[in-house]
Amino acid sequence: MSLLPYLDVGLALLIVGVAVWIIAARDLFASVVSYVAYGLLLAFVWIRLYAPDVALTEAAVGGGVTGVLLITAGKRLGALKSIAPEAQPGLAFKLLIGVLAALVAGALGAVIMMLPDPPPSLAPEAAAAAAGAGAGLGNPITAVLISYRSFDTMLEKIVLILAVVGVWSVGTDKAWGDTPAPFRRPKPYAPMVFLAQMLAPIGALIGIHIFWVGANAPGGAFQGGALLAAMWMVTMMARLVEPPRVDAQWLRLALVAGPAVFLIAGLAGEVVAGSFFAYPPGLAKPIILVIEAFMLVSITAALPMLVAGPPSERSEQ
Amino acid sequence: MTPSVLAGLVGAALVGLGLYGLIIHPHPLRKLLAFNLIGSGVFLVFGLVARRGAAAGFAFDPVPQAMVITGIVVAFAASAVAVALILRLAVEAGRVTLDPEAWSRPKGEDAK
Amino acid sequence: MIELLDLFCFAAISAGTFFFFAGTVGLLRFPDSLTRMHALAKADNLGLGLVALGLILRADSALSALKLIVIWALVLLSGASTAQLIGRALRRGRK
Amino acid sequence: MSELLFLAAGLIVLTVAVGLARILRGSDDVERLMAVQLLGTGGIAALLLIAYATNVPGVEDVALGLALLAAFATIAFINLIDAEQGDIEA
Repeated sequence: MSLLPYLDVGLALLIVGVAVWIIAARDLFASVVSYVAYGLLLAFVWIRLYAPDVALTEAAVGGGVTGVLLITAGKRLGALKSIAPEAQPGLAFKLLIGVLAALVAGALGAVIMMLPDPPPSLAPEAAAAAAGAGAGLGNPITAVLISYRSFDTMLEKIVLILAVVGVWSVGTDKAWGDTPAPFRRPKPYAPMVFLAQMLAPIGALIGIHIFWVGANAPGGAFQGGALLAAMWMVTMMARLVEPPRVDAQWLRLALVAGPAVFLIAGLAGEVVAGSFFAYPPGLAKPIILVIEAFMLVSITAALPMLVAGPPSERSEQ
Repeated sequence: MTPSVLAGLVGAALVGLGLYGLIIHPHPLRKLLAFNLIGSGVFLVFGLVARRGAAAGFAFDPVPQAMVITGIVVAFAASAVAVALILRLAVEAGRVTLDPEAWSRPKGEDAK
Repeated sequence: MIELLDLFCFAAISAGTFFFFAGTVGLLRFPDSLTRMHALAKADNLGLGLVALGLILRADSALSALKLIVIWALVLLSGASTAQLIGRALRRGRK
Repeated sequence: MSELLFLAAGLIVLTVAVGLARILRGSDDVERLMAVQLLGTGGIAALLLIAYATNVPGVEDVALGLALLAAFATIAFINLIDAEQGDIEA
């Protein structure tokens, strides 16, 4: 008689409960804060699914960085007190949508109960990729990301850049080239400066450690980059470093470095190893390491820019 | 019922909840939260598929898990763009709404 | 010897669980925000600390054990500093 | 022994969830943030307990990440409040 099933069911109920609260809460900010808690609970489920890599990504990106993004948005929107209470949909409409949503969830649930047996799996191919082209990578997920499905990973980095471009382009013309707004404080505040000074070096160390062990253990450029990005944001919030102007050359170079290096390596594979994104055997590990290092730089640069939002003009004083 | 099937069912429930919230809520940020719920529900179903596909000496199929990692980052990027749009919309319109008629009414003269 | 270590692990984890329990009771029973924050700090600092201490004995390697200590230290640092920040925000909010 | 770890993890998640429910129903934004911090700490503890009992490798790194980000939301929130109110005393 094990306690584990009860724990799993309890956890599942808790997650669904928090999700219901996100949807049902009257207050906008309560809903946003619950979402941060929800991201944390999801990390748990991923541990139970034997996916520590995903748990780490969920904790860092899903819970941490997204949480700050949403809290910033929620607080700023909540400050707009002029909002008239919007017309809520009527009860009949809500009921109808409820039935529709329940049907969709039920259908999905039925599909889940009827998944094919034996389950299809790409694991053998991924294992081959880890042993072949991604030589020397003990972590199969890193092997998949960087070798077996390398094209996906590169395009995903390009999506990040496109998102940064999208966010920046929402700003006003007058503010173009200036720094993003949310990290500006009037004055440094001692306890926050202390916290940032203690946290940032340790955090940078941990971020690089997680990036480095990613070859063989849970971790990698995504997770390490997200932690480094979080630490950069903390130092900016404490006014230890100034946020960069969005037209700064080094910032743009850092943003593009990851996908650019990835693309060059991919094209070089066509010439050297005979196919696009093939790595020459023997050199695979160092090449992958270089690509990952530049991706780390790009992720670290992109995430804070996405959270900070478009550039906005400094108020003239 | 194994823990992974349970996680998959939680994913299905989250998709349903998110869909409901996405349609019901007039507030764009609430819609964004609901949309993220749908996303994470789908990721959990991927997690179930990955766990079921355990083979070749792994406790899981690494391909769906790697796709979820990519997905989480892309979902974050999309959320960031959405938040930027919502904030700009709020600044321009002076109120937070997706109601197209709000634009034709002058500021301050909100719906009764 | 093994039993002695297990006993220590058991004791530390039980004590840690107790402090989480105490933190929540404080959260439910205390009258205002500042005292509730005080209750939470117990869960943060002692609860997690004792659980980490109990698990150190079961860690696979010295590096894992070190990481457990760093986790505790990080939470101590953040807990203490954010208590300061939150306390100030609460005090200002009431003016 | 692992049953004991599950029991401890379950109790921690339960108490933390009760605290979370209590605070989320309240009306103070700062207290809501405190609740998330409590969930963060309890979450790290329960995560470590469960992972040690089920032998998932590399979980210390997940907990490290969570511990590192424990204060992140709070810092951002306090920063926003300060930016709104201006630094009157500081």
